[in-house]
Amino acid sequence: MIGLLVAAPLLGAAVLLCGGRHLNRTGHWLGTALAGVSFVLAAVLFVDMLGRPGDDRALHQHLYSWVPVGGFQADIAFQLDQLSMTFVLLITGVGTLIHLYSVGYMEHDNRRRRFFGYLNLFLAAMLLLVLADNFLLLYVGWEGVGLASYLLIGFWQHKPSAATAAKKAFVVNRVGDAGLAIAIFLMFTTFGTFAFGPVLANAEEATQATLTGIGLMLLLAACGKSAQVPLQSWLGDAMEGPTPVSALIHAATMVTAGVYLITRSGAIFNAAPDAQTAVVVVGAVTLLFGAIIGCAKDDIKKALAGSTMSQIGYMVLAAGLGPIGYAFAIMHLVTHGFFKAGLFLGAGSVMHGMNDEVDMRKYGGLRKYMPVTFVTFGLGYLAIIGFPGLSGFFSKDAIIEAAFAKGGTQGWILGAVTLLGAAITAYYMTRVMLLTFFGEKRWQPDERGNEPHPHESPKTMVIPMVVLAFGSVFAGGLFKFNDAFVNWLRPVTSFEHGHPPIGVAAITTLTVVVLLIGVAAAWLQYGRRPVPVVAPRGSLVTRAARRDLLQDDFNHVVLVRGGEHLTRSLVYVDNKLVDGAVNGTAAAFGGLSGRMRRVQNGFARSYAVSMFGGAALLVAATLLMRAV
Amino acid sequence: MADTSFPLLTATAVLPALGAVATAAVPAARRDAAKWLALVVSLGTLALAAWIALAFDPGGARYQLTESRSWIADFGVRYELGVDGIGVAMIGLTALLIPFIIAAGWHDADPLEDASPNRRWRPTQGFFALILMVEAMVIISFAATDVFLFYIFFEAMLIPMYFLIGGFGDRAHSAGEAEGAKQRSYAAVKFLLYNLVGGLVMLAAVIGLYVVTADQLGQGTFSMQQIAEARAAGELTMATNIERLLFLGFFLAFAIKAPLWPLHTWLPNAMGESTAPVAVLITAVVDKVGTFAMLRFCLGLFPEASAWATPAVIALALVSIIYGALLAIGQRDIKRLVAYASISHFGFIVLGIFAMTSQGQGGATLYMVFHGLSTAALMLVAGFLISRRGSRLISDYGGVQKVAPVLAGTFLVGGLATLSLPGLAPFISEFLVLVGTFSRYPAAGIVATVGIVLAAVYVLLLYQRTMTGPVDKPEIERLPDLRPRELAVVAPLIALLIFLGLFPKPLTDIVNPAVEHTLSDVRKTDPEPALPEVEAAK
Amino acid sequence: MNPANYLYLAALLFTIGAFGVLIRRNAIVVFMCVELMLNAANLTLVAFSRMHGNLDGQIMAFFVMVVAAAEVVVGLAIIVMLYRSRHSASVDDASLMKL
Amino acid sequence: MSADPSIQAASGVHTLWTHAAEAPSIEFLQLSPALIVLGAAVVAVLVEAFAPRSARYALQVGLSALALAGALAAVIGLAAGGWATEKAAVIGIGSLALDGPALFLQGVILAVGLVSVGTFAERRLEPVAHGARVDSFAAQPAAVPGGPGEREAIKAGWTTTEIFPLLLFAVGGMLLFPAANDLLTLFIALEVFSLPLYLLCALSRRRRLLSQEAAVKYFLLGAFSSAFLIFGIALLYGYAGTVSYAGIAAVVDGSVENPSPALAAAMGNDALLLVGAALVLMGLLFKVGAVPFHMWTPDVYQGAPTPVTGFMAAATKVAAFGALLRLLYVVLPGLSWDWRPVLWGVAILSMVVGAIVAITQTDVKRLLAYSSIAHAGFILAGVVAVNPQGISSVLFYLLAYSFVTLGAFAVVTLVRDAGGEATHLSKWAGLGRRSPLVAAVFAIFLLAFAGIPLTSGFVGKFAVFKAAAEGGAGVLVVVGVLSSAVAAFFYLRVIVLMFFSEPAAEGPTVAIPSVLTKATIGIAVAATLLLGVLPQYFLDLATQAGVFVR
Repeated sequence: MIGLLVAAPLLGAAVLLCGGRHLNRTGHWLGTALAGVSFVLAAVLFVDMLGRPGDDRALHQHLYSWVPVGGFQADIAFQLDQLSMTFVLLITGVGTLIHLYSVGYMEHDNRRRRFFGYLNLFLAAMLLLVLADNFLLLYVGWEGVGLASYLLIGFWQHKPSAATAAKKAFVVNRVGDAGLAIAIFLMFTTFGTFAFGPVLANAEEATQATLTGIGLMLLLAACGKSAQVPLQSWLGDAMEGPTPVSALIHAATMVTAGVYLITRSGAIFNAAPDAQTAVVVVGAVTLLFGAIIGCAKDDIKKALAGSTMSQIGYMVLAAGLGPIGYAFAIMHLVTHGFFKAGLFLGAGSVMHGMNDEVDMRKYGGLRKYMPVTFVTFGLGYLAIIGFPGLSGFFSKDAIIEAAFAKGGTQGWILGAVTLLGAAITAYYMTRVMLLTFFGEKRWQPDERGNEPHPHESPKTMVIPMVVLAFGSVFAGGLFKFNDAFVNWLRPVTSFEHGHPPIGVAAITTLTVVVLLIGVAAAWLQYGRRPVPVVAPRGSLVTRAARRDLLQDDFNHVVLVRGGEHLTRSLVYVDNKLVDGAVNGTAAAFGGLSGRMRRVQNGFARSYAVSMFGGAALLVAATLLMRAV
Repeated sequence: MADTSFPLLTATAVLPALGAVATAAVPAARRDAAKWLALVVSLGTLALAAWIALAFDPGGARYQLTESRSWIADFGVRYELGVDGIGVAMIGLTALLIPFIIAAGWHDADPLEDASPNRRWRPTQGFFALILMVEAMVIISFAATDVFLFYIFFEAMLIPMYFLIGGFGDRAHSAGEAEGAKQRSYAAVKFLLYNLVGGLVMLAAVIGLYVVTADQLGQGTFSMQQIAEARAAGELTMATNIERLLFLGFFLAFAIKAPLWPLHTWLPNAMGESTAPVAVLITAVVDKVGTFAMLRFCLGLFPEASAWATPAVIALALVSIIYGALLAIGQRDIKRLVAYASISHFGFIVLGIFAMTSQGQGGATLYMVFHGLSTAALMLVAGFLISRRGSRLISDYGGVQKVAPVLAGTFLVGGLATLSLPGLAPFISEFLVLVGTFSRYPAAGIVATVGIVLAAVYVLLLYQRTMTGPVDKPEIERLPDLRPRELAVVAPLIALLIFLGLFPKPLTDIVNPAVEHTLSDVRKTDPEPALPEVEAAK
Repeated sequence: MNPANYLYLAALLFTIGAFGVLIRRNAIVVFMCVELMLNAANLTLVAFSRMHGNLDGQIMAFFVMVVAAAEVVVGLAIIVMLYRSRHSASVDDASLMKL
Repeated sequence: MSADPSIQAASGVHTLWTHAAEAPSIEFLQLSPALIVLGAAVVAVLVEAFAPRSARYALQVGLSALALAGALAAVIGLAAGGWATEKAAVIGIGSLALDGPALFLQGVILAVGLVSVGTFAERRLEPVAHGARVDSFAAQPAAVPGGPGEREAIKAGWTTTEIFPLLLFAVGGMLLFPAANDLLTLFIALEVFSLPLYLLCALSRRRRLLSQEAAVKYFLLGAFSSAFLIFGIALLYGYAGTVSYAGIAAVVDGSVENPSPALAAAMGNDALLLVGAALVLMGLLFKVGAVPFHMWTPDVYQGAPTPVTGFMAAATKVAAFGALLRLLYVVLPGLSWDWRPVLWGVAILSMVVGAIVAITQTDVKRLLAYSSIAHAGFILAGVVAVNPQGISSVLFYLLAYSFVTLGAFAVVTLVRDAGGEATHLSKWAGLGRRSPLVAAVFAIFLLAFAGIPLTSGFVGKFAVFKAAAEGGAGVLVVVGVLSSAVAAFFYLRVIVLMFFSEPAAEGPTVAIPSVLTKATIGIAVAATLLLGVLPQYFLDLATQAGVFVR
């Protein structure tokens, strides 16, 4: 049953990728259908799970022994508990919607079949990731989604930028994967196994150092996958991929895998405070980092990418808070899944109508041309800035409270950071909103003279946007309603109430205030006066932010250039030194030979001399031997 | 179970040998007959190898299907064959890959259209006969349990390989036909001399081994069993220094064959200049004899010395992993890139062997098999690509994916296998090697893990530069996609990579007992986990 | 009797012969120097034969003479042939083959 | 020192004298091999003298072949009759040994000689001159090269059938050389086989100047070395008072009972022994072509007619090493502490110099000459092992090596251009593409020289190195393998040239030989592979044969 969840999309991928051209017409529907199938399955399982009391809701399925070598016993086995269930629903649900959306979005791409194949592959891998019952199988899904993301980012391979972005994403992720691998090594050498059950159950028994080590390595993995500082650089470029991909993989699901990993290994982090602190720091830094970038980008998708980064920063931070945060992290993850996916789909719809123009400075006043997109996007916008009553409000507010509840100076700092983040979020999202839908039209005919004719997108694209909009409006309230979500997750993530130093009400009001400030600031800058089509030079900070706060340039200079120099010099060394030594020896023998053969000068008498000398030597040697 | 009445191993080696003779004897005009004959023979060999795998009982004796005849009594040399799980795996790999190599090289040795005298030298018959000859010799050396017998074929296989490398290069050489010929013969000579030097040093060690056994057991012997028994019975005890010298003698030869840094420089030349199928033959089959021999002979004959040398060997292996990967990143030539990648992978294999854990050595054995498959897939597709464009330079490609999607796709899968993506077979072996290494030498394990990141870099760089981007070269626009024959070569390899990636158990079941034996040879056991009771609880 | 003096003489002759071979160019002379060396050997043989009081040495000396004669036949034949084709009997002229 | 010599004469009157007094019995049966060959040689001379020119070729070839075959049969018969092992004895008035090594090597020499008759008699390689098929020997050796006399002779289609008696004499001497059991016989045998070789070297049909030069060099240096040899013999005689191996051996290890005062006095003086031994060694090392007595080898090998070179390279080494072995193992074992280090040095020098200098050679025959020097070094490694394995391994090596050499030079005779044999390596470029079979055969021989497994060369090399290692000469083994690695390089160079390089525009052609040369090459290939794959029988043979009679 659980296996089928993974099998369905996997089958789809196999058929679509190996199947020939004759699938071109029907392929996309097949893919969508199979995604739907796994969603239905998930729903059935969910209902079935609700039927059982909280503590024995987890399902286990052992398929077969995978790699048995000595003490190393890796199995293909699944575990479906509340945490996995949450993800499964999110993945299959949003996934199905985005499949549907892509049917329209990719209509004019002659490689649509393959696109759906990749999407199905991604679903399979992502489901495997969240359903695995041991870290090795999780690792498989982990790299599987990496592969899918690589294929989809680089889907338009004829664009060098896309190809480069794809490679960058995979390599950066590989760094994280290496972390996960090392974490698994440590688990194996410590516990002799890497299955969730025994490892998490016995986490406390391991030494502090080991746990910290494992924790940090897991964090590294999470940073890679969830685009957290310092491994965040790939996410911005990843926007080269088709927009549905950005929505599904780089907003709703894959990038949140890091949060899943940390939450899943909560037992380890709980026992390793140092590692936890590291998690919190990473989260805090990233949520500001992403937010700042989000403010500076004129590319609508890049702006949303920055916001994704920052929102995941919230989740990671929450997950770093321990039992008081896990549930909220996941909750925010789900709500974010809805509204961020919605926002991306909206952006996609806008681009669809604007000849794939991404520069917001060339939009403006679009609310008249694409009303549905405007509304859905707007709801998503309200949700993400945490407008009271919408889902983002509940989840983010909870996280801010938990941050304060961390207690001590740490608590205050974290609280302040989260609040500041909320303000900036409000600012840049408002900016996006204003630039895109308000003001007067700023687009001109492009160099080829064809002027974009903004229009509403086809049904297949609109429906998903609407559905997601509903999600972004109501999900939060639903979850918050007498702590339904927290209680649902409690058996897995063990929840305890945090006690913020100042009243909950106070925090809520604070949140609303900062949010209003952010909106106001944005309106002052972009709402009142016309927006220049060409970006002004901007302050130093702005320019830095536009360049991802120079972090990319750092990578470029230090890693890329440095690496090139290293490899080039190594190639030189290999040819000249290592190989040169070999050829040199050969040459040396040749020269020696050339010199030695001169003795053979053709004169019989000199031969006689050598014989005579030889005889003398022989005699001398023999006598000498006797002498000594 | 193991039917010893019929000399199965001998038959498996003799069949291709006879096939080689027959193929060579096919008259010049009947070129295709020779090809088909060779293919059929290789398939027959594969069938025999399958029979071996079936006849082999994982739970049975260490060496099975044994044969033993007196050969050169004066040197105490016996014709002794026998396989353990590792041997079965390696013979299986060899017998499996040869048909693909033959099919992939179907047209590599066809005479060129214009029969000008200097081009006349492409005897198809010879090409396939040599391949079969190599197969026969490789199989014998995998099955030999007599050191001298092994040595003979270990050395002898250099000759056919030498002719394969030097005699049959790519049709259109980037640097022109004449220059190409020069480079080829340089590569061939380098290959042969390099390996011959190693082999000769090993010869000295082999003689030394004889002398040691002779003056301790009265009669010199090369039989693994006899030596093992004598050791067990305490009749044979090597002086520490002697054992170390002999170990070094053997190890040098295997390290050159494997090849291990800094003895690797022959491989890029050899693989770069030879045709893709031959390159596969080198790296996927012949070089495996080196690593296999480390596992069987270095560890089996000189356990103490192996333990003594382990730190140095592991250091070399690590250097190979990182160094090979970095150089692969820096290559401009597709085949040389794959060659350096192989150097990196051989580093992993050696690392696993000398980690002296069941995961490490089991992983190393699987690695030998899986690396064979993955490199075959990648290199053969690369060969198809090169044969289309007539250039090995990466810079001559770009955007292939647009005109030849299937080719690009298979190439990508081969690449992903090379960077050992989970779900594909190589991942399992690489992870096992890493775990096995880490559990005994954590630092080494971590350093080696860097290798998997670098692997991603060189594979994806290669794919990006050749397959993606705009099609801006006229030659590329006319590039045809994979032909049925080529697809028939690649598809099964990919299928195998996926299947073994998901279900390697049949292989591990065969290999594990053999690895346990090897570990007991060196008197090592896996390190216990820090919290053994968890293990127990599980 | 004490053969020392004869030995000294023989050694002297031998050395003279040897050096003759090394320094003289004319093939005939070189060859005669070789003969001189042989005769030095003969002298030694005879002296020792006398010392040991058995005849082996002397008999051998006869053999050596015979052999020397045979060598002369072969040698002169070769040298004459060389002289005919080169109009010189210098050993150094015959140095086409070298290295 | 007593004053009266007559007394000593009475007591000390010695072998030759006394034997001569009572007419000695000659063991004709046991001597038959040598007798047959030498007898045939005499008959052959008579044929030269009286048979009509037209009939000589047939007669000579038949006679030589018959004689050598008969002698070979006799050797085999003797060996089968147990003369190699339990019936081994000293025969011919103590001047010859009839034992395993002697018979084994005689067998090899006869086989080589028999095969060489084929190459000597080959008449299909040279272009037909004035309607007469001719062999590769000078039409009229006495005539001036290119002079009228030569032209006359060529016109008349004369051929030098004297080569066959010369060959027979040489073989006869070589048969005696390894069997010689006293220094006198050693010296005589040496000269008996050297003198004909000097002449044979001078008889080339093409490039006669080189041929003559080779002869002169070989002759002068050979005479020079035999002068040293005989002087050494004289000193040894002075030391031991006898020339018989057994006698000298007895004196050396001081096991002679009540020595005469003179002998006692001489025995006191080791210098005689040591210098004498050294000089005798030098004489033999010259014949095997060991460094530093090797310098004649390249020139002579290059200049001599190729069939002669092949015969010489193979048979001379066999004979000389046989004599060397007997001398060291029978006469001077008591002295081994003195000569082993020396021979170590010589062996190492030979291996290294031979291998290294060969790298840059450009002429096939010179290349093979240098390789033969290196091989002399390898064999010496087996010689210095001073153990039974040493003997048997050397015997086997000689067997293997001689056939490879014969075959290699036989192939060289086939590759020809307008100027005769095309021995310059550049001419061999691309031979493998023109005539793959010939190239492949030559490649097999080269691989055997290089000691690649599954060829006789490998087994031989392994045998000698193994013996050396067991004899405690590990260093030699290491130097040996390293220098054979260097050696491998130049053998490979030739293979590369033949197979992987473009053929020269006006390259040489491969002449189609008669059955004679074909047989030679065929036998050589067969021997090379047989000894490489199934050497056990011959190793047993060598082991059984590896005992010297004393």
